[in-house]
Amino acid sequence: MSERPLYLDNAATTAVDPAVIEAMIACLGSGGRFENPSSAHPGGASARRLVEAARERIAERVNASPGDIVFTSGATESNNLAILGAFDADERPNRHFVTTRIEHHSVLDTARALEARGIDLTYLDCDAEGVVTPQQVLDAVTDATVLVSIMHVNNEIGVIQDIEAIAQICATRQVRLHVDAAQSAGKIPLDLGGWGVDLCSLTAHKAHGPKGIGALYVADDVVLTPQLHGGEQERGLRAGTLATHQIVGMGKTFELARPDRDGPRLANLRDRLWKGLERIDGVRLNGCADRAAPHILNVCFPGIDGESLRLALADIAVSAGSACASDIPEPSHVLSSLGLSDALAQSSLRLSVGRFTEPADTERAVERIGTEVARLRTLAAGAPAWCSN
Amino acid sequence: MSERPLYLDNAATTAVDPAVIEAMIACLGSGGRFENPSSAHPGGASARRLVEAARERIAERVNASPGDIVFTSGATESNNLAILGAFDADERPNRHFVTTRIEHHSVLDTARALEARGIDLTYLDCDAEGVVTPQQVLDAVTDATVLVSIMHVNNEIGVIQDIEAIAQICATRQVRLHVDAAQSAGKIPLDLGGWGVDLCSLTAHKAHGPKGIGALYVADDVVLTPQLHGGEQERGLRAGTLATHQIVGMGKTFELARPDRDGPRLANLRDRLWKGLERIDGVRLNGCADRAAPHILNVCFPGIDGESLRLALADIAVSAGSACASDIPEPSHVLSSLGLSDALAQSSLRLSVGRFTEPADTERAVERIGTEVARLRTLAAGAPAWCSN
Amino acid sequence: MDYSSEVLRRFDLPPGAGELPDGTRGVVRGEAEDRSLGIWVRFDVRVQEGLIRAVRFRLFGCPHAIAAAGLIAEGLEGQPARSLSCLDLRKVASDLDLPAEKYGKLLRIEDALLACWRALGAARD
Amino acid sequence: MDYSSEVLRRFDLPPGAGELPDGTRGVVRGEAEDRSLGIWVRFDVRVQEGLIRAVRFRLFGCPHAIAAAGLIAEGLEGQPARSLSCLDLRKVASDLDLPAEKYGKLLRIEDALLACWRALGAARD
Ligand SMILES: Cc1ncc(COP(=O)(O)O)c(C=O)c1O
Ligand SMILES: Cc1ncc(COP(=O)(O)O)c(C=O)c1O
Repeated sequence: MSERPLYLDNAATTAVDPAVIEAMIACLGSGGRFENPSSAHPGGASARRLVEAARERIAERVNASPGDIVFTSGATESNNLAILGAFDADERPNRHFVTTRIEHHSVLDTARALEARGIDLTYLDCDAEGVVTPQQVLDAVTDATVLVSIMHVNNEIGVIQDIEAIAQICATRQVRLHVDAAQSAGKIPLDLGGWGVDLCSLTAHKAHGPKGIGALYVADDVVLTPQLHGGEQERGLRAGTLATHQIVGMGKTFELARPDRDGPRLANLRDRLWKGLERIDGVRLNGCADRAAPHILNVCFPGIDGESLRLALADIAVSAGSACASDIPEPSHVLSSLGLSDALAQSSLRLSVGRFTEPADTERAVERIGTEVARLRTLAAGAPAWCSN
Repeated sequence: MSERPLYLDNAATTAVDPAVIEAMIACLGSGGRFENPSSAHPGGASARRLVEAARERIAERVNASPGDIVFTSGATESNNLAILGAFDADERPNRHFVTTRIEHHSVLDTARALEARGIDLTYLDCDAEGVVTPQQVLDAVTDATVLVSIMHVNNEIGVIQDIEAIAQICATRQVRLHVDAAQSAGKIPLDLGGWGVDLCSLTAHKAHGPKGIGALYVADDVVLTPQLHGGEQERGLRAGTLATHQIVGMGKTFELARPDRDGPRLANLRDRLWKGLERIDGVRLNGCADRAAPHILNVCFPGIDGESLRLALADIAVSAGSACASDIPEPSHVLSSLGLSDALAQSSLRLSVGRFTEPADTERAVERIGTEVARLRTLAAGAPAWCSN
Repeated sequence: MDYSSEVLRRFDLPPGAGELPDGTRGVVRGEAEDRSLGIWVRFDVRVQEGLIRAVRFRLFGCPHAIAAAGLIAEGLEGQPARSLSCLDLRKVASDLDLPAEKYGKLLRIEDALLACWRALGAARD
Repeated sequence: MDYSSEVLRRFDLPPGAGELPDGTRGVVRGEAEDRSLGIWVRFDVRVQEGLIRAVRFRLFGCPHAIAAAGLIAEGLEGQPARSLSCLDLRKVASDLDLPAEKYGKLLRIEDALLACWRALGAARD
């Protein structure tokens, strides 16, 4: 069978768009703009112009000024730089950090690093659908709060938080807001300037760009302490030779990323998946249908052992929780926060669509999943109720 | 004139080898291995195998085990991780760091960050040729020394330090040694295992690989505290989605990097440059002819204003000091350490050759430099002696 | 998780999965479960003239458990009934190349077969 | 460093660079330097019948200084001798679009021309 492989793991990473690949190649070899963008010679200056053009495109797509965009190696680094950088720059003795329990590990682990330094933490819980309310943020903020960090789109369940309302509250309380928008670009409009977000993490590889390049949006008046020492690149905020091909690739990625056009298309594919899977007995949607990112669907199949479910579907690229999970994943901290038991968390799958997903892919996936779920349910016929809870 | 541009700035960065570009492209698009190497599905596993194969190639080239190689975003990050990571992992109250005055900014700025935390520092001076002796290291090390950090090849003057002898001394004194080998790969053999180096920073883009990818060699028994939080990638030492195309590109780069074959060829090109420039009146070599990396030549033209020299040669890609220098560079800290006056440091040029440099390029460069130096010297005929000192 | 080819084969097509018609002569049923390990298993065994003629199972659990139940079921057919009480778990673990953290589930599978054995005794009594 | 096109043009082909034959009638020489600014400049000026007939210069310094000396030299030719003592530096700076940190060097160039002016006075006396 030479069917093309079924790839429904676009929230983990995406195939790079051909136009992006082309733009990257033009910055690699002898014939292209391979020079160091910091070099004074004409080749260096040309590379620098490409970098600045990419910065402008990215800024434009998120309603920011080019000068607010600092390139990093990805959203993980951006999250670290935003949070550690903000705390290192604030010398008050009592400092407080507010975040949620459903952030990506790169925020949660950084929070833990802050805790180890004696910084006060508040973790906001989400409700059973994964939503954190602006009121919760308002209640949590104190005079000592340095930063609130809340993700835009959750990478496991696709829930969109109301960043605009949360930003308003942070502004009223004069507290900085950091947003992890790794999953947003191209799917949900980002209006960083309009919303009044202070810091925002971006990455290219979730939106058909290259892995290993990201950016941190740093609003004009935000002071950060750099976390990587060694050069005056990126306003002194991020040392290291600028990777022209990566930056240009990210620029092209954001140029191509059009929520107005792509969002509805992705949502349609996601809905096709859900329409098909919904027919399976007992299946449940993890997340919030009213605040759902267009590309992510997280579904629970009660009564199926998670490891067996994963092995049965091992040939199709779907994900159990996040991609960084190890072989037998810990039950996802996000699904646990929704109130799912370990077993139900384990028997959940994330399906995520992208630019290269075809309607036919959704049908094949529904069929394969339906077949395997039925097979494993038959095998477990007669099992006690706890197997489905 | 459609002559190909003259590029003699390979110590700043290099054009990516076509074979490397090809290997990278195969990891980008839909038809290739674009999946997340941490994903459990077969595509993820295939990407993971490519990553591990690249790790093996790199390890092989530096005489290390694959498990000792941690991928980073470049030598800047590797230097930060090695130094900050070693100090964060050591809880003694009095701690001491030994480095030299001629390190790259990513080491020196990190040293400054340690100083700000109250850590004791010793900066070793080099001699007038840029050499730091093993004896100096021995004299500097104390019972409190956590780490010694010494670069292999200096990026401005190309001097090779005797890492083997320095490693022996560090081993005797039971002090860890970190080596910044950003400039070495493909030009000088690296025998990390044999020499007994503990930590070593590598980068791809100085050896005809992509920018934005590097590695830190971490010997088996070295304990480091990670500096980037958020995922179990890279033995927990470096979070963030692995950039397959970048890693595979670095693997290919190191596979192609052959000091035995490339070193003599580069040295020959460098010698042609020197033979030509040597004829210019008063010209001086910065560095040490006996301990010279094959690809770097640093030359001083007394009696020429540095800024005018740079503008006169603005059309050819050479470098005044390091690439991260701004428009009117501070006099290079390396050249100052050799004892050069600010004026002489400013009237120095670094020429660096690479795989794509042709003998004809060296001749063109010699001619252009000779012409401009003569022109500016004529313009300044009669100037007082201080203009040449 | 890496799976041995034997586990993969038996997971894809678990031989012996199913039930034996309820109330058939000589059929006994044995069940075991461990919620903390995430396993439930039930065997139907038909014994005639002291020999195990058929073994079927239902199972909720991981691929290793499914493969182990299948392997054991297959191996028991044609054996004397007392085999139900003296499984060679070590051999099962090694045939399937089971990781150590899965041994607990083997013990629950053994429990279910012991329950069959006891049921058989009860039927005889 | 960004250079204005005027600086670039004059740097590439500095008009007026050179010397006037020593001892020629009406030729005076004026020199100035500032080591801390990294500039040395020397003008040879030939004056006949109160008019500046020729200006040549030698200079060690940055591209802006070279361009400024060339522009000034060119502008002085044909002017009355007293122009040596009343340069419009503001205009030079604006014609060349000089960055502020380069103004100090302009003052040294002015010094060298003032030295010529004084030498001229001494020659007349
Ligand atoms: C919400 C979220 N934040 C951060 C990251 C980390 O991004 P990167 O892979 O660019 O480091 C991811 C994906 O891995 C993500 O989904
Ligand atoms: C000696 C040395 N160390 C470190 C670096 C930094 O390397 P990277 O550009 O990979 O961050 C460079 C080059 O910029 C270098 O020459």
